[in-house]
Amino acid sequence: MTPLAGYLLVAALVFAIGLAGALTRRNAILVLIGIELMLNAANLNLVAFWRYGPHPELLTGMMFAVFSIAVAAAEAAVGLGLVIAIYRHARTTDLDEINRMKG
Amino acid sequence: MQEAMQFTPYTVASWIGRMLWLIPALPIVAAGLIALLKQPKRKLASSLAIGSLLVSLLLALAAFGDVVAGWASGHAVRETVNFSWMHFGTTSVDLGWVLDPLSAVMLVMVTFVGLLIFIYSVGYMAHDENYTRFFCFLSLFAGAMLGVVISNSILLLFMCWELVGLTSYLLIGFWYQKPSAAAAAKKAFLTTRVGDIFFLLGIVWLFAQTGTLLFYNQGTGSMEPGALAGMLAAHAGLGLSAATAIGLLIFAGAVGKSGQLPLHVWLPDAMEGPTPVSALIHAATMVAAGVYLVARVYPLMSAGLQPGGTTTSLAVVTWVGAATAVFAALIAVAQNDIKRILAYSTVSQLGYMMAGLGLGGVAVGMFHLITHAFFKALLFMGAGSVIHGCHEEQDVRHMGGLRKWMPLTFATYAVGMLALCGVPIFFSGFWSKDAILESAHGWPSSQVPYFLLVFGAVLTAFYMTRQVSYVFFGQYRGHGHAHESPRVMTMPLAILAFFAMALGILGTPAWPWFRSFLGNRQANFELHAFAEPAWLMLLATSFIIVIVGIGLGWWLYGNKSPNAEEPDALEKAMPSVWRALSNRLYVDEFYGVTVIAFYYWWARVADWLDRRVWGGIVAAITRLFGLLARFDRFFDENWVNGGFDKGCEELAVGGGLLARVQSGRVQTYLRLLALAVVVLAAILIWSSRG
Amino acid sequence: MANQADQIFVLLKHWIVSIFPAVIQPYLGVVLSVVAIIAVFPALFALTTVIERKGLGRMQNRIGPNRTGPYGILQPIADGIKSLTKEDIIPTSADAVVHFIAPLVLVIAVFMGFSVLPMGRNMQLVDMDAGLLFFFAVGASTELSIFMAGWSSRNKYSLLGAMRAVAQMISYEVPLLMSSVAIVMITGSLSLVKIVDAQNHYTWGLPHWYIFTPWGFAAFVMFCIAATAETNRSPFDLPEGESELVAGYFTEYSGFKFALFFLGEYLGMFSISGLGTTLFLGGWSAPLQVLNFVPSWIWFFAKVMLSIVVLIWIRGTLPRLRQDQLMNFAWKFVLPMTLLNLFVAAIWRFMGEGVLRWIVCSAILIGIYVVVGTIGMRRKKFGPRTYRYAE
Amino acid sequence: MSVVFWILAVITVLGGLTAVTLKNTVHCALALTVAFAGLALLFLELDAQFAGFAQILVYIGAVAILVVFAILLTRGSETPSEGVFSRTWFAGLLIAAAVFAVLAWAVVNSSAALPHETAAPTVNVQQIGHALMGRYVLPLEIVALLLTAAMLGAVIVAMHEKGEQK
Repeated sequence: MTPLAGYLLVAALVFAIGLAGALTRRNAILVLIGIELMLNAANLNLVAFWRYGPHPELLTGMMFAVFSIAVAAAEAAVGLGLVIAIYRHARTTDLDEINRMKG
Repeated sequence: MQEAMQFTPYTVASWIGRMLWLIPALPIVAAGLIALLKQPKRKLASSLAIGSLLVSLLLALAAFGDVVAGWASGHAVRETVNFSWMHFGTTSVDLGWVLDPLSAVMLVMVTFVGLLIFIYSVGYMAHDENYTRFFCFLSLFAGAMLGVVISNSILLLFMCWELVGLTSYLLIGFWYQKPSAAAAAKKAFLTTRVGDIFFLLGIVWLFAQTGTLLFYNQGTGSMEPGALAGMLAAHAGLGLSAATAIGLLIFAGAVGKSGQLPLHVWLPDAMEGPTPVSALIHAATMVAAGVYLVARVYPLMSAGLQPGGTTTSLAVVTWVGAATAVFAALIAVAQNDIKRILAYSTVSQLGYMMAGLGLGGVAVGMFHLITHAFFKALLFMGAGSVIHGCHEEQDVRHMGGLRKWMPLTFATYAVGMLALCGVPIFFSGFWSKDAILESAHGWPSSQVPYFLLVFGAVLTAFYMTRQVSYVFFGQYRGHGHAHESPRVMTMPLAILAFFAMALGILGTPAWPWFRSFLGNRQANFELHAFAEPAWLMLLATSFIIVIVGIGLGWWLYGNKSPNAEEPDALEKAMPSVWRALSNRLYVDEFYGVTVIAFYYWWARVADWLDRRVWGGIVAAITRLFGLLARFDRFFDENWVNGGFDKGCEELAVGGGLLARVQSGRVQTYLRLLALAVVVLAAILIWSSRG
Repeated sequence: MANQADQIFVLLKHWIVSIFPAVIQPYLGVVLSVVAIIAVFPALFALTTVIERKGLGRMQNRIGPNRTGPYGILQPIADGIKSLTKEDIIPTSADAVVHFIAPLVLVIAVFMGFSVLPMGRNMQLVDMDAGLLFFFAVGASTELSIFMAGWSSRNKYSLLGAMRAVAQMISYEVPLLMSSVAIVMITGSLSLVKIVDAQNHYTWGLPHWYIFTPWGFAAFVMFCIAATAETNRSPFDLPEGESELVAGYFTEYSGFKFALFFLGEYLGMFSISGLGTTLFLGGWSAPLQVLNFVPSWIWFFAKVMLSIVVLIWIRGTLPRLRQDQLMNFAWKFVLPMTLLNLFVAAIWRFMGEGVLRWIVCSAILIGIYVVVGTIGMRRKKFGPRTYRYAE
Repeated sequence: MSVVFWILAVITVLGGLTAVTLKNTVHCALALTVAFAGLALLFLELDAQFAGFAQILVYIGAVAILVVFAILLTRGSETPSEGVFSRTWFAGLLIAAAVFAVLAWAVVNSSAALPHETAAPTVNVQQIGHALMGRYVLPLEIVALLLTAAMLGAVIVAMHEKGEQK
C-alpha cells in the first residue's frame, strides 16, 4: 500500500466518522463538530495529494487546504452563532425539536 | 511683418506634455468628489472646485511656458501623446492629447477665466440651496472643456464636446423649477444636437478617408500633409473634394456649438441659466469651442489654399460668420433683457471670430476669441452683479443710474463695453477686431464681408451704448434699493477688466506676438508698422465706427432715462423695424412654422397610418385569433382539461408522498445527501471499471 | 576567547554529543537542548518569584520574604518543597481526567514555545522556517488547558475565571499577532533566527533594533499591552482577580498541580518576553557595538529579565481593569492601532532607504495617536483627577 | 508507511471517534481537539509545515474554543435525559458506513494508480507567501471578504435583538 493510499484511507475514515456524528447526534453543536471533522478530512486529502502529486512546487493542494481552513473558521463562527441564536429562541439545541421554519 | 524664418518641428513630449491629461482630469475628479458631497458642505464643494481649477491653471501656465520656451528657441512645438483605446480587427481607435501653441493659449484662457468665474460664483450663488450641485456641474464643465482643448484625437474631442453639451444643458436648466429654464435647456441641447449630427458624420467620414482619428501623429495624423493630400484628391460629388465636404460637416458642428446662423437660436435662451454660467459657458469658453474646433481643423479647411486665394470651406465659414455678426447685432439692438443683449452680442462676436478664421487664418480668429473671452466674461459678470444689485431684475428698462450705486461694477462694465465696441488703442477688443477687419479688407474674393463686419461693428457700438446708458445713466427706475455686490464678485471683475485692456498688447500690428506665436514665426518689434497707410486707414475707420455707433446711441438714449413704460426711442422712430428686431427677426417663429410644423405634420401622418392602416390590419388579425381562441377554448374545456385534472390529482398525491421527506429535520436531508453521494460514487466507480 | 565564551554552551553540547555513537547523536542533541531548557527556565522562575515578591514588597512598603536564607533568597526552594509535599486535592464533583490533564497541557504547551526562541548565537532548539507561526500556534493551545482547568473543577469561580481568561486571551492574541506581523513584513521571514540576524547590525555603534523605528516602537507598545493581557498579568489579571474570584481557574487546584499552573504562568511570561526581545529588542544582539564581546546569551537573558522586572513594576503600579473595559480596549483601540501600524510598516517597506520614510511614518503614527487620544479624552471626559476632601 | 504515520493516524481516528460518541459535550469538544492535533501532526508529517501550524492556530486556538463557548452558552454540557443520539441514529450509522465503504473501495481500487514514495518537496514560507500574493491573490482577497462577512454575520446573529429581555 502506498503512503498516499494510507493517508486517503485515514481521511476517508475521519470523514465517515464525522458524517456519522453529524447524522446521529441530537445536539446541534455535535453536528457542527462532525462537520468540522469532515472538513478536516478533506483538508488531509488535499495536503496528501499535494505532497504526493506531480507538481508539489505549485503548492496547489496546500493552498486549497489553507483556504479551506480559513473558510472552516468562518463556517464555525457563523454556525455556532446560529446555534446560539436558535438556542436563545427555542431554548434547546436538540435537532429533533428544531424542525419548524416558523416559531 | 517680415518673412518667417524656418522653424524646426519639435514633437518630443516634455514632462508637462506627458502630464497634460492632468489639466482636464483634475476638475473632473473634483466634480466627482463634489457630487458625493452632501448639500450643506458648501465651502468644501467650492474650495474643491476652485482648488482643482487653480492647480489646472498652474499646470496650464507651465504648459504655456514650455511652449513659449520652445517657440523662443525656434521650434514649432507640437508635443503629442497618443495611445490606442481599443482595437477593432486591424484598425485601432486612438486617443491622445496635443500641446501646441493653439492648445496652450486656449488652456491658459479657459483655466484663467474659468477660475475667475468660479470665484465670482461663490458670491453669486451664495444663497442658492443647490450650491454644491452647481459647483459639481461647473467643474465638470471645466474638465470637459479642457478635454476638448487638449484632445489630439477627433473622437476624444467629440466625447468631451458632447460632455460639454451635457453640462451646458444641466447648467442652463439649473433652475429647473422655472419652466422657461427647462425649456431653454432642452432647446439648447436639441439645437446643438443638429450640428453634432453633421459633426459626427464628418468624423466618420474623416476616419474612413484617413484611417486615423488623430490630428497629429508624426506625419500620419489626419491634419498632416499626407492625409490632407489624400482627402484633397478624393472627390465627394457636387464638385467638392472630400476635404471640403468633411470640413463643412465639421463646421456644421461648430455652427451648432457657437450659435452661428442658422443654429444661433438656443444661445439667447440659454441666458435662463445662472449668470456665471452665461459668463463661463455661453460667452467665454463653450461657445468658443466651435471656433476652437474650426481652428483645430484649420489645416483641413484650408487644404489646397493658394496664397491670395481661398477655399470653399473657408469661404463658407467667412460668409456664415459675417452674416451672423450683422444679424445678431441687429437683433441685439432691440432687446431689453440685459443678458439677452449680451447674448446676441456674443453671437455676433462669435460671428466675427468665424469670419476672422475664414479670412485671416487661425491667429486672427483665435486672438479675437481670447480677447472676447475676457471682456465678454467681464460684461456678463458685470451684468450679473447688476442683476444681483437690482434684486434679480433683468429688464434694462427697470434699471438706470446705477453708476452711483455700484461704481466699481460701472467702471469695469464700462471697460468691457469699450473693449467690445473696439475703442482704439487702449482696448484689446480694438486690436483683435481690427485684425479681422484688416484681413477682411484684404480678402481677395469679395469685399462684402468687410462691409458687413464694419456695419456690425457700428451696431455693436450702438447697442452697447444703448444698454449702458439704460443701465447706468439716468435715474434708478427699479424697485427696492440698488447696492454694490460683495468683494468676491467685484474682484474678478477688476482682474478681467485689467486684462480686457492689457491683452491688446499681444496683437498689435507693430508687435504681432500672438499671430507669430501661433504661426510659429519670430515676433519682432517694428514701430513703422503703425505708419503703414493701410493700417492707418483701418484705424481711421474704426475711429469712425466707434464714434458713429456710440454717438448714435448716446444721441438716442444718453441720459434721457425714459421711464419703464414709455416705448423705446428707436421704437418711436421706426416701429416696424423695431418690432421685427425685438421679435428676433422671427427666426424662432420661422422654425416654428417650418421645421417644427413639419415634424408635427409628419407625426400626424404617422399617427394616421397607425390608426387606420396598421390598426386595421391588427384588428383583423385579432378577430381571426379570437375565432381560433373560441374554438380552442371549446376543445380545452371538453377534452384537454379532463386529462389535466387527472394528471393533477396524481401529482398532488405524489407531492403528498414527497412532502413526507421534507420533514424540516436537518439530519434527514443530510442523510439523503450522503445516500446520494454513495450511490453516485458507486455508479462512477462501476462505470469506470466496467 | 570572547567567541568561545559566547558559544560555550554550543561547544559543550557538541562535545557531549561527540562522545556517543553516531546513530543516536542527532536525537541526543535535541534531548540535551530540551533538558537545558527544562532546567534553565524553572530555575529562572524560582529566581523571578523572589524578585517579584521582594520587589512588590518594596513597592508596598513591606520587606517581603526575609526569613529563609539571607534576605529570603531561599524562599522559592521552601515554596517548592511545600507545594510538593502538600496534599493533592481533587474535588469530588470534579471531572477527574480533565482536571488532571489540564496543568500538564498548559506546561507542555508553554515549554514548546521556547523551542524556537534563539537564546543566543546558534542557541536555539530548532530554527524553524515558520518559527513565529509555531510559537503562536502552541501559545494558542494554552487557552484550551485553561478552559479545561476551569471547567473541570466544577466551581463557578473557576469557570468564570476560565471564561474570562479565554475570552481575554483570544481577544489579545489578535493584536499580538498583528503587531508581530509588522516585523515579519519588514524582515520577510517568519524564522525568529532570521529576525534576530536582521536586527544584528550597527550604524555608528548603535543597533538596528526594530524598536528604534517608528512603526517598530508603536508595534512594541501594542505588543507589550497585548503580551501583558496574554499572560493574565496585572492590570489585565481579571481571570485571577483575588478580590472577585478566589484564584480564577486554578482555585480548585492544590499542591503540585497548583505549582504547575504557577510555573506555567511564569513560563508564559518568559516566553512572551523572550519573543518580545527577539522581535523588537534585537534578541541576543548587544545594545552597543562595543559591547559585542559580552556573550550573546547573557544579553538575551538580561533583556528577558529586564522585561520581567518591568512587568512586575507594572503589576505593582496599575489598578485592575473591568471586563468590558478590557474587551473594548482590545477590539476598539489596540487592534485598530496594530492594523494601522501594519499599514505604516508597509509604507516603510516600500519607501526604501532614506530620511523621508522616517518622517512620513512617524508623522502618520503620531498624528493618528494624537487624534485618537484627544477624541478619546473628550469622549471619556478624562482629565486631571480632582481630589475632594471633607471640609 | 512510517510508524509515525500509523501512530498519528490512530490518534486522529480515536480522537474523532470519541468526539462523536462521548456523552458529555465538553468531552466531545476536547476529543475533537485531540483529533485536530492529530491532523495537524499528519500535516507536518506530510511536510506541510505551514498548513499544520495554521491548523493548530485556527482549529485548536479558535474553533475548539468557539465550540466550548457555544456549549457553555447553550447549556449543552449537561447531558439530556433522552439519549444523546437521535431517533434515527441507526440509519445514520449505516449511511456513514456506506460512505466509508465507497470511499475506501475507491481508494483501494485506484491504489495501483497512486504514485509511490516521492521526494519531500522543499517549500518554505516565503514561497507560500509569494504564491498567496501572486497566483492565489484573488482567492486570498475573497477569503478575506468572506471572513469579514462571517464575522459580521456571526456577531449579528448572536446579538441580542433590541427589546428582547435577558
